Order: sequence, then C-alpha cells, then structure tokens
Amino acid sequence: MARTISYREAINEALTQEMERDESVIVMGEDNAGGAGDDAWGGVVGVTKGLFHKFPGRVLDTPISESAFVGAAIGAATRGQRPVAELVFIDFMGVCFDQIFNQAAKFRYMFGGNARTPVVIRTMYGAGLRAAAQHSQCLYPIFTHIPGLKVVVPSNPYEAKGLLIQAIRDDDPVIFCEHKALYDTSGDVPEDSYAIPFGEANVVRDGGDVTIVAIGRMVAVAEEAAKELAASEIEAEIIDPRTTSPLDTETILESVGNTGRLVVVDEASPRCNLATDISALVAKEGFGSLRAPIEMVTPPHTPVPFSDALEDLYIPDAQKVLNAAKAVVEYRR
Amino acid sequence: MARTISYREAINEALTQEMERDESVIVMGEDNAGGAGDDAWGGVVGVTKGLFHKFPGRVLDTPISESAFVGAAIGAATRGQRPVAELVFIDFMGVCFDQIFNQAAKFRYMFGGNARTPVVIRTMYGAGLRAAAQHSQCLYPIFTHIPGLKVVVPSNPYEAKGLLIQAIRDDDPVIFCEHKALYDTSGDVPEDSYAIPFGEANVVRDGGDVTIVAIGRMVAVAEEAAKELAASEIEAEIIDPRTTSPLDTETILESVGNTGRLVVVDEASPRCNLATDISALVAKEGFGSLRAPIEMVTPPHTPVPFSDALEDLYIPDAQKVLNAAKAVVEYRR
Amino acid sequence: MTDTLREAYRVMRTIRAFEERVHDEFATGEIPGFVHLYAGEEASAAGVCAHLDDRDAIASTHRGHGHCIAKGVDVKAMMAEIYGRKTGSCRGKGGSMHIADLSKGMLGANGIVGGGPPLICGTALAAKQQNTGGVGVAFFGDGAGNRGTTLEALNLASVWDLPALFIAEDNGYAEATSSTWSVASDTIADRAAGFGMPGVIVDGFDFFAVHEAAGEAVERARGGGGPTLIEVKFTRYFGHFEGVQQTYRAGEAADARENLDCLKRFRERVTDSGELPGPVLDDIDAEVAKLIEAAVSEAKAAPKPTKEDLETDVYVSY
Amino acid sequence: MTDTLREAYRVMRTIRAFEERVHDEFATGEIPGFVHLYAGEEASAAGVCAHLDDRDAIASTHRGHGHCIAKGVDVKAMMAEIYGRKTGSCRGKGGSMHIADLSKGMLGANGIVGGGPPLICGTALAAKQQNTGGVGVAFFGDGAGNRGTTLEALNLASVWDLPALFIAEDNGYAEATSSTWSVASDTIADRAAGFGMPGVIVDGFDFFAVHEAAGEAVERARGGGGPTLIEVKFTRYFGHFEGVQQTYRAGEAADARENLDCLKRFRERVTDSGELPGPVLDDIDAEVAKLIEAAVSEAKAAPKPTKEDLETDVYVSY
Ligand SMILES: Cc1ncc(C[n+]2csc(CCOP(=O)(O)OP(=O)(O)O)c2C)c(N)n1
Ligand SMILES: Cc1ncc(C[n+]2csc(CCOP(=O)(O)OP(=O)(O)O)c2C)c(N)n1
Ligand SMILES: [Mg+2]
Ligand SMILES: [Mg+2]
Repeated sequence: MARTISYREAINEALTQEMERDESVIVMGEDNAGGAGDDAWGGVVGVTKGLFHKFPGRVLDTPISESAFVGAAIGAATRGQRPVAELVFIDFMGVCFDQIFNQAAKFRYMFGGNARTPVVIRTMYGAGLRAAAQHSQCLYPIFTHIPGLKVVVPSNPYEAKGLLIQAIRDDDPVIFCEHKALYDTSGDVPEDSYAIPFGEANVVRDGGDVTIVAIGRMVAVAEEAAKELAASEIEAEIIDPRTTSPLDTETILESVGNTGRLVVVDEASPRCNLATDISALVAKEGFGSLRAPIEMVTPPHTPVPFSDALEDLYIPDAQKVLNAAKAVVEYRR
Repeated sequence: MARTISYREAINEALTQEMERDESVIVMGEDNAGGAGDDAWGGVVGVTKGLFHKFPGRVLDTPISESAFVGAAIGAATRGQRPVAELVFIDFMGVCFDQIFNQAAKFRYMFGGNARTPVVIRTMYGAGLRAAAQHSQCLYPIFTHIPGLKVVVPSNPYEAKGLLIQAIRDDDPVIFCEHKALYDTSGDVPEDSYAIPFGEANVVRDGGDVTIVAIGRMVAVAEEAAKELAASEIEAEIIDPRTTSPLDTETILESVGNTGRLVVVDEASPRCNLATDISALVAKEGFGSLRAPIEMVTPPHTPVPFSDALEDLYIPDAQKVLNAAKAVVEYRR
Repeated sequence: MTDTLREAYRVMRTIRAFEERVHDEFATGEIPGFVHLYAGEEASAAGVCAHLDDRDAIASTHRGHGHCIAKGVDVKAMMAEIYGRKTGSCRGKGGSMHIADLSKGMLGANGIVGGGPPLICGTALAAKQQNTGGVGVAFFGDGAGNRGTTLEALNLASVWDLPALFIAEDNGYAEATSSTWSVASDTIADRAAGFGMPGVIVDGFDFFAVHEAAGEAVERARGGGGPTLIEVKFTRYFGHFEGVQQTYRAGEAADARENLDCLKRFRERVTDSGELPGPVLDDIDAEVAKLIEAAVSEAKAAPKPTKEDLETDVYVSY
Repeated sequence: MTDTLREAYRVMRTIRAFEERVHDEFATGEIPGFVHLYAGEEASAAGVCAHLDDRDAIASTHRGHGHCIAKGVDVKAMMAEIYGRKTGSCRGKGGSMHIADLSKGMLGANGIVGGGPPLICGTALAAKQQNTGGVGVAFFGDGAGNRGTTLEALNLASVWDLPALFIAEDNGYAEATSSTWSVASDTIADRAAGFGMPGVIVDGFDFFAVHEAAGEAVERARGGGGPTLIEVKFTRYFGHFEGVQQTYRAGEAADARENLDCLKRFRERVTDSGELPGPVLDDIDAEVAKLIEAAVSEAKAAPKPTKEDLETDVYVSY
C-alpha cells in the first residue's frame, strides 16, 4: 500500500478499473478524447488521458453543449449504461442545471420508484488558481440542497479513488466534486480496487477539545491548524464528511458530544452553505452538549477575486481556523 | 388605506406605478403580452395583464428561450433600462441560471465596481397547488447562496407591492419570489406608491417566549401556530425577514436575545436552506442567549409529491410549528 | 399492415377518449394540478410510435398522455396517476406532467419545455453502444423548438451520429403565443439543415403522412444513417391547459375540431380503401369507451398514497 | 477612409503586440490564471469594431483582449488587470477573462462559452427602445456556436427584430476539438437561415472582407433591418490558453503564422494601392511597441489590491 500517486492519477485509476470491470461504464466530456478521435488532452485537466485508446468507443468527445451531453449521460443511464460525464468546471452548472436537478435528481421520486439513473457527473471546483469569479466557485451546497442527488467531495487521492468507484457503482445520480488545487497533490493509494461507502465520515484526527468539520480541500487546512493548536495543548478532532449528501450526522454529533465545541470550515460562499447546514444540525440535535458558540470559517459573501493578493485573503486558511478554534475553546458564557 | 387588493393585483400595481414613473422600466416574459401583440394572458398567472396596452412597446413577449431573454434583460440593464423579466416558475431557473449567477450577479465585482445591473427577475415558487416536483420548488436558498444577488420573498400583498417597487428602483440584480398560493390572497394595500427597504425584517407579532422566523408563505402558517400557542400562554414573536439576501440579522438576534428560543420555518428543502442559515447565524452570534435547541420546521428531503394526500403532508403546517415551539419552550437541559 | 392500422386506430381513439374524459372530469374539480390535453394531435404519437418496439425509448412533453398511450403505458394506471392515486403509474407521486413507464421505454412526460431532447440523445447512444438496433424519439412542441436544450441536442445527435428522431409538434401555439411569431424561420424543419440532418414537414391530421415520414426516419436511424427532424403540423382542440381561457384563438379551436380530425380522416380513408371495415372501427370505439369508463371508476375508487409513501423513492440506496 | 484604415491598422498591430508580449510574459511565470490569446484573429475585432461607436455595445469571449482593444479599452489598464493590479480595468478583481469597460460599450470578456449572445440581445433591445441607432455585437467562437444560449439568442434577435450582429469566430478549434467535427452543419453560417437571418462567411485573414461584411450588417441593423450572422474563418497562433500544449495541430499553427497573417496582408494591400504608405505603418508599429512596453513596466510597478478591496463592489447598495 506504500504506493504514492496524485489525486489526478487516482481518479484516472478509478475510471480505468471500473471501465475494465463493467463495460456499461462510459466516459464523456469536452476533449475527453481530444479533437474527436485523438487522445490529445484527456479533458482540460488531463484526468481521462489514456482511456480513449484503452476503451474503444467508450470515451466520447462532446461539442460545448453541456445541457445536451449531461442530459445524454442521464438518458443513457436510464437505459443500462453507467455514464461518467465531465462538466469541466462546476461553475458551468448554470448552463445544464435543469438536466441535473429537475431530470436526473427527480426521476425516481416522480416516477414512483420506477427509475434508476446511475450517472456520475465529475466536476472541478474551488479557488486558489487565480481563475477568477467564473472558474473558482464551490457550489456543492447547491447540489446538496437538491433531494435526489448525492454529492461527493474527496479531500485526497485515497478518498478520490475509493469514492469515485463507489459513485460509479451507485445507482443514484452522483455529483463528484474534485478540487482543482488538489490534482497535483499526492498520497498513498492502494493499487487494488476499493469502494468507500457514502455517508460515512472519516475521522482524520482524534481530539477531545474541539470538533472541526472540514470539507474537501479544507481538510488539509484544518490539519495544518490542528498541528498548531496542539502546540497550544488544544487537541482538535477533525472530521471529513467525504459526502455532503448523504451526510454522516452521527459521527459529527458524537464528536461534538465529546468536545462540546464545533468549528465548521467550508470554502463555499457563506450563505446557505455546508457550514450553516452542519451548524444548524448541531444547534438542533447536539445543543445539550454545546459549550460554546459554533464558529464557521468561510470566505466572505463576495465572488472570487482574481488578483492573488485578494484570492489569498478570500480562501479560508489555517490561521482563521486556528483563531476560530481558540475562540470556542476559550469561550466562557 | 383601508383598500383591500390581492397579492396578484399588488404586484401589477407596483409594475404599473413604476412604469408610469420611469420609462426605462420594461417588462418581458412568456405571454406577458400574450400571443405577441394581444393582451390575452398577462403571463401564465395574469400578473402583467393590462400593461401591454398601457405601455406601448415596453411589454414584450418572448419565445420559450429563458437563457436568451433573461440574458437580454441583464444586458439591457447594463445599458440604462430597468427590465423586469418574468421567469414563470422558479423551477425553470436551471435553464438560465448561468445568466443570473455568473453574469448579472458577478458583473459589478468582476468589473471592479464599474457596472450597474438593475434587473428584476420575478418568479413564482412554492408548493400547494398540486403542481408536482418540477413546478413546486422554493429554491430561493440557491439564489441566497450567490453573492451579488438580492433575494426577496414577500409574504402578503402589502409587502409584495412595496418590495417590488424597491426591487425595481434598486441598482442591483434582484430575484423576486412570489408564492403561487398567495396570488389570490388579499390584504390592505395603500394606493400610493411606497418602497419597503431591503434587509429590514418585519416583526409580525411580538412575544417574549419564543422567536419564530418564517419565510414567505410560512409567515401565515407561523401566525396560525402563534394563535394556538397563545391559547397555551406561550407568546411567540414572529419575524418575517422579507428579504433573505440581504438578511436582517440584527432583528433576529435581538429577538432571540429576548426569548432565548428559536424556531425557523422554511418551505424550502431542508439541506443548506434558510432554516439552516438562520439557525447557524444564531448558534454563532446568539449562542449566549440560547436556552434551547434551535428547531427547524421544513419539508422532508424529497422532491415535492403530486398527490394532494402527500403534498399536504409535505408542506410545513401550523401543527408542526406549534410542536416545534412547544418543544423549545418546554426544553430543559 | 391491417394489424398495424387497427392498432393505430385503437391508439388514436384511446387517446381521444382519454383526453375528452379527462377534460370533463377536470371540469368537476376532482382532478388536481396542471393537465395539458393532446386531443387533436393523436396522429403524431400514433404515427411515430407504430414503428417502435421495446428497444426504443421516447421522451415526451408536458402534453404527454398521447405519447404514453401510444408507447403502451397502461391506461388505467395513467388515469389513476392523474387522480393522484397509489395505483397510478407513479404511485401518485408524479401526476399528469410526469407519467412515465421506463419498462415500456417511455421516459416520462416532462414539466420542463425542452427537457426531453437531451435525454433522448442518451437513450439513442445507449442503443448504439449496446448494438440493439433501438432508436430514441424526442417529441417536443413548437415552443420547445426555441429552447437551447433542444437545439443543442439536434447538433449532438448529428455529431454523434445517433439513431434518433426529433418530432416537432407544431400545434400553432406555445400557451397563447403563436408559433408564426416565436419561430424566426418559416418552419421548424428549416432548422434541420443547420444541424446536419434531414428536415421534413407533415400534415399532422393525416396519420398516413406521419406514419410514412416516421417510418423512413426510423429505418434510416436503425440502419446507422443518423437522426431526422420531423415537423408535424396541427392544432390542439382544448386550451393550453385545463381550466384556462383561449380567447386568443376563439373560433379556431372549435373550427379545427369540426373540420380537422385525424380520426375522421383515418376512418374515411381505411373504409374507402377497404383496408378496415367500419364495424371493426366501431368495435374498437366501443371497447375503448369501456376501458376509459373502467379506468375512471377504478381511479376514483383507488386509495391515495399515505404518510409511509412520502419519503420513499428518493434514492435507490440511502 | 485613410483615417479608418490607419486606425484599423493601429488596432490590429496593438492587439498583435499586446498578445505576443503577454505570451512572453506568461512564460516567465509572473502572470497568474488563465490567459487566452487572440493573435492571428485581429482582423475580426478590428474589421467589425471599425464600424462601431459609443452607441454600440459588444460582448466578448474568454479570448477577449482583441475585442477590448478594438472597442477602445485602455491598453495600460488592460495589462495591469492581467497582472492583477489595482490600476487594472477591473481593479485586479477580474483578470484576463473578465476585462470590461462599460463606459466604452465593452460588456466584458466572458469565462462562460456562449455567455455573451443573450446579453447582446439586451443591449440591442435597449438601443432600439431608446432609439439611439446603436447596435449590439456578440463575438463567439466555433465551439460557442454549439451552446444553447447562442442559438436561443439568434432566434430571439430575429423575433424581436433587433439591431444585432453575431460574429462567429471559427478558428478551427474549441480547445483541442476540431470545428469540422463539433459543428454538425458544414458551416456555422448555415445556421442563420434556421433563425431567419442572413448568414455570411468571410476570410478572417482579410481585414477588408471582414470590414465590408460587417459594414453591410451594421448598416442594415441601424436601419431597422434586423440581425446578421457573420462567420469569420481563421486560425489562432498560440495554444488554447497559455501554458498548454497543442500537439493536436502541431505544424498547423506555426504554418499559419508564417503564411496567414492579417497584418501582412493588410500592409501589402494598402501599400500596393497607395492608400497608406509603408512609413506610416512603421510609425504605428513603433508607437505601439512603446505603448506595450510602457504598459508592461507600469503594470509590474503598480500596487496590488489590498484587504480593503476584498469585500467592496459586490453590490451598489448594501
Ligand atoms: C423551460 C420552461 N419554460 C416555460 C415553461 C412553461 N410552459 C409550459 S408549456 C408551455 C408552452 C409550450 O409550448 P409548446 O412547446 O409549443 O408545446 P404545446 O403546449 O403547444 O404542446 C410553456 C411556456 C416550462 N414548462 N418550461
Ligand atoms: C459553458 C462553458 N463550457 C466549457 C467551457 C470551457 N472552455 C473554455 S474555452 C473553450 C473552448 C471554446 O472554443 P471556441 O468557442 O471555439 O473559442 P476559441 O477558444 O476557439 O476562441 C472551452 C470548452 C467554458 N468556459 N464554458
Ligand atoms: Mg405548441
Ligand atoms: Mg474556436
């Protein structure tokens, strides 16, 4: 298991292994093959590179017609295929959202249980690459809001591989959110195929003083903060929900039951996001054990700025998490 | 002021008065004139009826091309017009969301403050008319999530008129959410023009035992519950935020400061909605005065069912609000 | 062919009888929600679906009853669904705008105008990749022909060379807006060339015209020849949805009902030609009348879904 | 006309010099984010915008520098924006993909492919309602021609009879995907008929061809004659964005740079005809070189935005 690969490679490996295992798994997206028949790109970030030649006829380029091809992935899923569609940037959801939330997400319920739509939409989110307001959003809270969707936010290569394999095998529509700043990060990833179940949080670090729930790339930020907190003899427990829908409420509540304190770190815009969702959960179900206000560490309510000078201020960092954790630990009513 | 008109009429009156006042105000939408030149419909719910003949050239029909005409409204707003576009059902946002959240909402920030986009998008939301999963959603949490948008949810005819007038005069993009089950409800509305400022909640009812924050149509549901609560000698304070973005956090926090107890009633799907948003606000900023868990009364995490038997169970009702309020009032740690 | 004709007539008559009955029942106030009726347009659903079988999938519109019936969805389950009953096609969770039966290749009526064409690119892709010989058929209205999703799907179907049919049902209006105004080209079929596929226009009151054009297109698609756009021109008999006025075309609808009727035209032609004798058609009429009667009374008697049903069917696994 | 030509040349030269310099600067690692260069395509922006004035608005694409320069956006502010400086057109908040100057009628580069055409329907509508005689111009790529928003906008512009131009810039590729594959019709201009407007194809290396076609379309639009679709065909010189490989068209780009150059063609033509003498053009080249040099050094020296700037400019009123 001491094999280290990147987040990008982990995703590619999950696709490869599932395509080998199940021939109904197909892949489509802009330049996923590249130029319709070459393998020039493998998608704009190269995640699907190499699949085109390995799986003839099963890796499709698409015109820039997100409604049509995301819809096609959904339609194909109702007819026995297991499509994995790449919506390059999550920011582009606005041009195909109807197919996702009014079609895929609702088929099963609207049709009285008589539908299965095993489609995966892989999409890239998050800030940090100076990609500005239309290419840096998180937006997973929007998908989380919609009943009928499952939403996955892997925080490292190991999670990425196992969660994508689960996503492909899952019979419900899944939005698989890859953080653009994680593609080149590396980690230990088993070569064999494995699936990580949805709705089971990972306790990244044990600690009894404060619970920090962090999403996606924010897990690493929380870990950095936790190290510094430990130097001040504050032991933080870090929880990575891995999927925001379904959400493992039990693990979160249990942890807050022990620590009595909660910080939620969410890179998404602050209104109606996962930080509010998880805070509200705890304020409702875990109130009895709460010993301090719930802190949320999020960006401000602004679009993502372009200039590095501003973007670095925009994204939650370890210092802000540290401050929040200290504030709740030191809180006295 | 003892003039009673319907929610529908109040909206029509606001449009009429603003169009009279300012000739840059224009109206567009499917069948807003009706059949391109007649006044057959006034939009599918008749809100714009009569405007076509009153304001020649300023009330436009559109093809069923939401991206194009919502985008056109936005583009026209950057060039000195004040368009009010009708996106009939909020559920259709998925076919034009990009124009709203990546274009209108972000222009000002992306362009460094050098843009003004005074566009209003009127849209109908909510359950109760057996309109099923694709015509009954709330979705205002999604717009609230997006920095750069303002979001309005009028709860009665008086609010509808005053808030729409403000929306039209406002220089930012506004999503104006009309509840479909309110159009035929009536209330006192002054004939004169008046604007209700954004970000100022209305305290609908005073009470010292529990704060109930309710959105849109849920305000009436909360009032019904409050009457019954009063019979049990529980006095509920009801707050109608009127706009979810900006949100009047002060009024909410002040009320919870007095009551120590909060129930949020939100007709939107329960994950990442306004109920979680407001709960999280109070768990963070008002924790010191909280004396009980925060209760959220929302529908379940399912699409909206068609059958009346199910839809009636789906929508939050007074009984559920009553139960939640009693639970928090009776709570002992 | 006689069998085909008999069945096509049965389909058209069933649709007509179903819709007229729903119209009457709606007026009593017992049917909830939004109901859009297909009466007058029967030849399109029947003419196209006569060529389809289990390999094939269709996507419909908000005006979906006709497509459902033509693709073989159970009529009693449909009626029960419209009444919001647990015995309905969707256990009462969908209603008129969402009747579906995926086991029959009927991918659902759709509350979103233009929602279906992208989906059909997918069912056609699946058929192609699975080598079943199946085709995908998207029905959409003249109004939906102006939606970006529809236009993107036309291009994608050509680019991927899919076995697909796009049936533009031009009934003259989208709600109250005339298609002569909202469609900038003279016809919807004019758009086909811009997306690299043949475009055909047929008289939608003439079952045989629809049937022939669809037959050619289905054959081409099954043979790997790619997609086709067919524009079917006709009139709906009732208002845009039930309960709404149609002042914008006052005389027109009644007039159409009198003079433009695919069922009358069909009967004249097949009895004149001797392909089907009148009494056979009369028998079908009688059988259909009985079926609809039974469907309504059974629907009314059926139970509604209950509390236990509210939160099920959101996910396959939780 | 001499003035027009001189200015057009200056615009094209400025774009070319700007883009080549950004290309070099990007390679040093100092420019952040995604940068898409317009080099090779100058004749389109210059040929169209030569007809425009303050009444007119344009919407651009992710490949927006050329359109900005042609519509008169300040070149130094543009360069500063690309470097993320407070002195930039957008105070450093937008970057290459969002340069805009509404006071110049430049509605912004756009990170969303197909984002601009709907907006331009609105600016054209405003011009029409305000009776200014203004037109709206949407530039979009071959890839964007397959987006539903673009196609909806074409129809809307016709239906509303708007003073609008749709300039399809076919540079052969969308990212690495060839337009001969992704556009199902032979040409994008083929789509115009389906949306009730004239469609024209021009050689994008020939400024005069673009200028003439755009002139006719602008004149028609100002005169109330409705919208036009113009397809401009050419090649981009650099990769899809800076920092990316272009193995999929290895020799092609270099070859184009050598043999297909709107600036060379322009120079040949105007010097041959005597419309503009060589030294005048040389002077412009020298002036432009200086301007770009100054733009870069000023941009590098300019301050970045600070904490105080982070939360401003979200709303006009809070
Ligand atoms: C995206 C979207 N926009 C608008 C509507 C509202 N709407 C429902 S049916 C309809 C008219 C559709 O016209 P057409 O496509 O011609 O079909 P027809 O009703 O004539 O069969 C409209 C505008 C919708 N359901 N979805
Ligand atoms: C809606 C949307 N889909 C995909 C992308 C990613 N993307 C950016 S540029 C581009 C290619 C655009 O091609 P084209 O329209 O031909 O313009 P060109 O780059 O050739 O100038 C793509 C796919 C995007 N920005 N927006
Ligand atoms: Mg129609
Ligand atoms: Mg291109």
